[in-house]
Amino acid sequence: MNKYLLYPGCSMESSGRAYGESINAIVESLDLHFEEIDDWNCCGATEYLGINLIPAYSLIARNLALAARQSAAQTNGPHTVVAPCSACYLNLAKADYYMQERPSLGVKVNEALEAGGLQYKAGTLDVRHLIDVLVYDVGLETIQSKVVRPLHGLKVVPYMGCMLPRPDYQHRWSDHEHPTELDDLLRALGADVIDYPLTTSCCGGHMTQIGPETAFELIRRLVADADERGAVLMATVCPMCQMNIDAYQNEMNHYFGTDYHMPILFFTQLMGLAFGREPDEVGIGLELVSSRNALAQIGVEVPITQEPGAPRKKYEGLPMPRRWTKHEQKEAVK
Amino acid sequence: MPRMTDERVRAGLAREEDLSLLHEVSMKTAGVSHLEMCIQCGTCGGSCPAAQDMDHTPRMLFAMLRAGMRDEVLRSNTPWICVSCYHCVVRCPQEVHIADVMYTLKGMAIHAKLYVNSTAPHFSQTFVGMVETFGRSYELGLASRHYLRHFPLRLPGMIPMGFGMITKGRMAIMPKKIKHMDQLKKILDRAKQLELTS
Amino acid sequence: MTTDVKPKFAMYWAASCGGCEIAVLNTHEKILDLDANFDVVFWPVAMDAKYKDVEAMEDGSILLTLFNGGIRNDENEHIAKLLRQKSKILVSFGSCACEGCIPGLANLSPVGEIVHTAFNTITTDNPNEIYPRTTFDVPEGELHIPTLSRILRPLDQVVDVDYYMPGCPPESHQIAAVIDLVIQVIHGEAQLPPKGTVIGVGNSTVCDECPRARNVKMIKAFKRIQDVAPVDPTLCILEQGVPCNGPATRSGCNARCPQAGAQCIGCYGPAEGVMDYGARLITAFSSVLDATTPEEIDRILDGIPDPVGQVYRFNLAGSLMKAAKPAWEQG
Amino acid sequence: MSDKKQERVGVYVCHCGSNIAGTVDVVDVANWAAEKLRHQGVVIAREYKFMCSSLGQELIEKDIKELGLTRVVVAACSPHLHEKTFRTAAKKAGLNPYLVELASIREQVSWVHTDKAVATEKSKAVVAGAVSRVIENVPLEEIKVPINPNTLVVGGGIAGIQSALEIANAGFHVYLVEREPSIGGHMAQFDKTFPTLDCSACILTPRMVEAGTHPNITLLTWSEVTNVAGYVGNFHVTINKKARFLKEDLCTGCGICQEKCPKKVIDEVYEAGLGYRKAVYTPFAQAVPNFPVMDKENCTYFIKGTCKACEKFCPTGAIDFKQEDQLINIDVGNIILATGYDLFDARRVSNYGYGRLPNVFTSLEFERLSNAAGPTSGNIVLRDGKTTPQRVGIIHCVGSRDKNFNNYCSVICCMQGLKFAHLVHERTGATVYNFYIDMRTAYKAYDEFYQRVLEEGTLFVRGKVAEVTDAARYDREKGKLIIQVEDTLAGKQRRIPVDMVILSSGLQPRHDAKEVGKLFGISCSTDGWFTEKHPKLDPVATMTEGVYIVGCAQGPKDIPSSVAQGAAASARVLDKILQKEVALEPIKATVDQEMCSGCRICNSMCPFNAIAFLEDRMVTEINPALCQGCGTCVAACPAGAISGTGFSDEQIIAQIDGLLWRTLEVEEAVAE
Amino acid sequence: MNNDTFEPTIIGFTCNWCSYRAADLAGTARMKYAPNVRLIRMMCSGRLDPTFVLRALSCGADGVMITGCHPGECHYIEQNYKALRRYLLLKRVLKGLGIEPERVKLVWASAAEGARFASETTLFVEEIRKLGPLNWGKADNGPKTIDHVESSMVNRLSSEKEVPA
Repeated sequence: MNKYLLYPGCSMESSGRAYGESINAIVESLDLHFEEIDDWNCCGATEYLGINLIPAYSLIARNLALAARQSAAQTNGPHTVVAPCSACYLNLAKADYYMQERPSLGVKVNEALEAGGLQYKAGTLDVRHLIDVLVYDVGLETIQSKVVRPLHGLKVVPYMGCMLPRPDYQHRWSDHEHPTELDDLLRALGADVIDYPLTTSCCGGHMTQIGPETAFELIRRLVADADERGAVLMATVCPMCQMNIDAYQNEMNHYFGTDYHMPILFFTQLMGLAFGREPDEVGIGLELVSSRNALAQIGVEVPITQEPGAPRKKYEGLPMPRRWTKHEQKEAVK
Repeated sequence: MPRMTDERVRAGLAREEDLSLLHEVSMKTAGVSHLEMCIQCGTCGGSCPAAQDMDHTPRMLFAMLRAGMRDEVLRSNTPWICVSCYHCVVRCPQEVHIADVMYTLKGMAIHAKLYVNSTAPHFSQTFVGMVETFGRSYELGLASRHYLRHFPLRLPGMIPMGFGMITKGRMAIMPKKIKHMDQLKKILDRAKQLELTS
Repeated sequence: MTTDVKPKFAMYWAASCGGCEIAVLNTHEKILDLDANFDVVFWPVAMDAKYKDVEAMEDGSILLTLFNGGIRNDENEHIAKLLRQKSKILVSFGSCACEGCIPGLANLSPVGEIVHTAFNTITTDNPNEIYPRTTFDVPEGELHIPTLSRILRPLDQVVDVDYYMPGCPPESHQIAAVIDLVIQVIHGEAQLPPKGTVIGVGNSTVCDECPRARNVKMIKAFKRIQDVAPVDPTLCILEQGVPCNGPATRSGCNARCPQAGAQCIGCYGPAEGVMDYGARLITAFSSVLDATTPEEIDRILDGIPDPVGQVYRFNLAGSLMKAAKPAWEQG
Repeated sequence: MSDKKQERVGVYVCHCGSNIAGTVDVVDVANWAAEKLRHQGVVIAREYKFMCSSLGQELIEKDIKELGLTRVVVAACSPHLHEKTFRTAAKKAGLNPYLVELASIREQVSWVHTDKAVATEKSKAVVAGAVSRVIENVPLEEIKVPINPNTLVVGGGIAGIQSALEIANAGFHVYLVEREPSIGGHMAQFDKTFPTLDCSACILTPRMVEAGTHPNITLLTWSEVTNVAGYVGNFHVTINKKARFLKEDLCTGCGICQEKCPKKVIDEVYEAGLGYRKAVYTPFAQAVPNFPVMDKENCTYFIKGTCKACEKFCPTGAIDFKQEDQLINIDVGNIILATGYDLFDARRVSNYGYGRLPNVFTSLEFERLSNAAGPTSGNIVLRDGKTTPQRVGIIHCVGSRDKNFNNYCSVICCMQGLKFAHLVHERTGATVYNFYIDMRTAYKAYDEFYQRVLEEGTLFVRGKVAEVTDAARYDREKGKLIIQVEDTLAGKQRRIPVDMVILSSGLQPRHDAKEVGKLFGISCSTDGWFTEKHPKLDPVATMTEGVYIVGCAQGPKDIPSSVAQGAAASARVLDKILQKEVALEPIKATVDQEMCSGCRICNSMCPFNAIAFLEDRMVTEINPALCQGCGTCVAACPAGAISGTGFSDEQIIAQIDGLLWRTLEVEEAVAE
Repeated sequence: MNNDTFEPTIIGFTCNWCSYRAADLAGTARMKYAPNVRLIRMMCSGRLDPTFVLRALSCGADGVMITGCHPGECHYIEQNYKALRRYLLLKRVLKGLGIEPERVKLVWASAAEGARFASETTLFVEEIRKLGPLNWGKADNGPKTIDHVESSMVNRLSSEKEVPA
């Protein structure tokens, strides 16, 4: 099944335009069919939930209801809603989950939907994030097979953000703290992926709007650690993260008197490039912190030759505990 | 009986008036909050990336809920600092739906008009207002309106960014509006009534 | 018993298909013994007779009555009571009389819907929606047709029954054996079994007579027999994933269906002393499921599209619940 | 049922002081029973203040004798409290004890309801149910089976060793089976033991030696139980003695083979992955028995077909590469399981970074690190093998008291954490932080130890550590491990840079506990620990007669408790052995082989292998001694050919009818 | 029938080792719960024969509560799984007979979960109260005339489509 319902989310046409464009650029080469939910509305981000419970969940549920209706209207229509935006993904998944965990909520929300001639039975649809679909449905092998311009030598930190791997109601991710899905995908593109302990730390979310100081500190931690580890580029899966780190980096520098220059791109943009698309086709240049220098490193098509390197000196220390196999890790997460 | 509460809440049997502040919050929270299960271990406060800016750690807030300190809790800036990163939620050994409790507290604070010294409630309301008019969020309007009102001085510092965003077409000048705004409105109005009667 | 005057024999069909009569005829020359030893006084399907003749008979004057068919209307009920009164030995004959059989499945629906289905569906073109009336005036006077009762009842829910002989229909060789027995009794060469005995059957269930290989069954999916290709001719059918009612069904038919390569559908009813046939099948089927999670179990159970039809095909009217809620609640 | 002769039933309603009478009109219940249930054969119905008192019992005995009662119903407390009492009373009066039924109107009525009318009504229903049920009861006799005096102890940790020694010293034979090459268990890996700090090896090895040399103990190490058949008093056990690839009778334990073996392997078991061993090895110096085993997976000879260094150098020619596993069959009367625990895998708490951050250690790793016989000869150093830590953080409750991992307290971690704090302080003088949720030191001399560690200046932070990271925010954090935690007493989030983190990991059931449980016919709790017969009053027995559980197999516990349980189980076993025979509850299932069609539906129903299919006669048979009486097969039989004593269909159906007043309707019918 | 005044009669099956002890614990702890459930003790939930449930429902019970040890916690190792399988098939049959499957509920309760036992019982009673009385087969079984049937049919049909006058 490579047919999915798409919930783009508001940012896709605005702040996250590069994301939207790059997604369009890669889908057909991966034989994915995204069918936009007709007349979808805003998921309420993190704001609406803070005002009223039922309205917030009704707002979200309207989208699910529309999606379910759209899927029911066609013979074996798609049952998976794909959200490229982490916040949207979380809100949709959360509504679907809580309406089941607490039936009385489900009843009320449906009463509200009724007023609009809609209804949604929680659990009817699968809510998944784009990268989940790419890694687990399309598969890394397929992705790798499409790579014509490997990102060899591109030192990138994978930044998952917080709302994607958590709370993870349906156990879709390898780990809550250090999920490896993005790492694996970037490696499949040939990139030089740096282990990034802050991969699921927060970018500040809406705090850039309501408490900038708090947000700036969070942004600083992320950018500083990435820089410390020698990254020239951050790759993200979330428009909010991209927006905060990209658009507010300059202000953050002002605030702390630092001078970081850490471009951040959507992983789909990197996929596009690796698949041989031209920068402008995948929205390169829309970022405020320019990625020109970073990308220059892969602009050339010569394969990077591995230096033989000095002979490994004998390790005298105590042995490390055995690393988990992917399987063991999956088991353990259950 | 904590488990009792969970099950009564799940079954919609419990009524608000016979619940303590703790259980009231529990009931107003999406899902089953497990709030009464908190063992005050501090995992949440320890995990929080923004804790240093909070006047109370989440854990302490829960203790205050138990103590019935309604006003102090609703005056706290903690829920407004929460960035909903869910670190606390996945780490909580008692499966307390911390982030959602924070949403509940925001809502309660706004209704009680108790939380004043931040721009956050206004931001939320501006945002909600926007969504209720257009059905979509609208960053430029939001950002500019919000900054004009709260950080007029910092707006200049923002201009290059805002300008950049616009010239790069990353902020629509005009908001998008959904087709069936009427339908959405009906749903939300009904939902608001339900909220009151809940 | 004296033999100079032949004892009287009667057979009657109520709500049934007539298959039981055919089964009796299927006893071939045995039917002659019947004739030789009995004076057949009442057998609507075989000979002409009037109810009033029976009413005129002396109570208990009929030695043996084989009553087949369930009680679906007031006529059935009337004749059942009448024959009880007139007979020494009343045998509940065949699945319909014993446990309701296929006609008993009508107990899933209210009478209204049954009539509607019968008189106004694809099978019957009835544009003006004319339904039969119980009373109808004609020049000759008022005509009556029997009145349907709310649910179909097996014979013993209406009158006291001496013996039961299940089967749809009872196997001819079993009927022959029973006839022999009664004849022996007449000649004082044998004793009648205790009242209430189920006669003409084995004392176990179909598996006992089934030659197929039996192992400890565990299955991952239920299938329809036509979807099992090819059906292993030697292996237990249930083990091949086909819901076979054999384990719970009274033996006596020599496992006819399984021998012929089809699953047992349970026409011989429950084994001795079993209170509810369906319950036995529920445990039988659930015992072979190779699954532990509710989801997995439900997935397998989806392979039984019509659970009631599966476990109560012949037994609904004779089961503990007797009928479905709509049938009870009508009117 | 109708033609059955009328039973003579006596009904006795207990006041239980005011416990029942306070909420239930007991007089009304008694009178009602006498009148409304007369048609069922109730000839007498009395109420009495305390039926369980000797006077109350005499009342029943008297009626049985004088009124010739054939059935007795006592409406009082839960059968779990006084069923035995009243059955014994009936027996004294010459009535089969199984013709007595208890109707619980205290736990199930008076204590849980408030409205007197409603409670009285419900009590009547409960009594009606019991009466119709008891009429269907049949006399039962206990089954007696002889006891084989030999005992099997599985697991050679301290608990198992204790059990074995107790029984052996009493003069009975014990088979002690151990999966590893040596007995000793986890205790052999420890350095010091809390709270006394005496050296683990010093107190353990004498016991190991005693067990190894005891004339009444057959030691089977490097062996595993593969099959268990039979039942209490008569278990038939099959044990797989894995090939050691050396002749035990020739080996002197000189150790030359390990010295010469060229193959170095990380020792995942004894050294907790922190040290090395050879491919042929005895896990540690004081191992019992002290002859080595060859680890086939890693032995160069078995991999490449060449080497045989050990064989060349062995002075007694004990090495035997052709040796094969051998199956040993033994008969025993009782079994004690002392299979111990696994350490919680700290890699699961990914926010603590174990396995990713080199200087995060588990408790077991630290035990080896601080052990003089360990890989660093007792030097507490970082993963690099040389640097001594300046600042050390010890995290409690790792994987315990956490719904994401194990939702129980592992009991020993607090004391273990304190022990570590002391050792670090003593050996390195480093600054030590202990991070705890609650400090649990509830046992003799434990809290004193806590005091001592406080005195030593260990810093305590009350808070469950949120994360351990190497992502520095400030310069002072660079190159360190940062422990991020809320100091819940200060109400502030803190980031504490340290050099070494020790995770006081919890205990969890053996990874194969479920299979082992199946093998021995006992069950596991949701957490996976073996389930005891009664959590308070019978902690070492199990639901399966003749199988006992001791030590951490039953739940997390410290050394003293494990030893105590080992001894307790032995006492229970000796009691059985000395009785020479054992009585089994007569609640059993039986097959009417006339009706059995041999469909074999029931064959998969019994986890105790009590059901056997007789191929020759194509029918199923149930072994009454193996049958535990759960009744699952009774309910499963499609032919209704299996019946269960004590809980027969007739009894239960009758009780349903009674509870639903059906028996009264019958009466009205009778009246008409 | 007014469902608020309706007091359901419920038969509860408990296993000797977990749920019955849970009930005892609820008693010992004096936890109050709805009095509508009358318990029957069996050795194990695996003993539950669907016949018992059908008997109860056909003899005046409005609901049946089946309780046993938590999966994996069964004192007979795994018998409660067998109960679960029967229960799931039984529910499907009941549904086919037009009986709300919710009238039969399976509840896991360990010996330590007195509170759970109490609350689950109260919950179940409320659920059954909502469903209303079952009183199976109580309605009279007298013959009904086809005229009556027909008129009722006509009404029914007329609501569906125009009947030619």
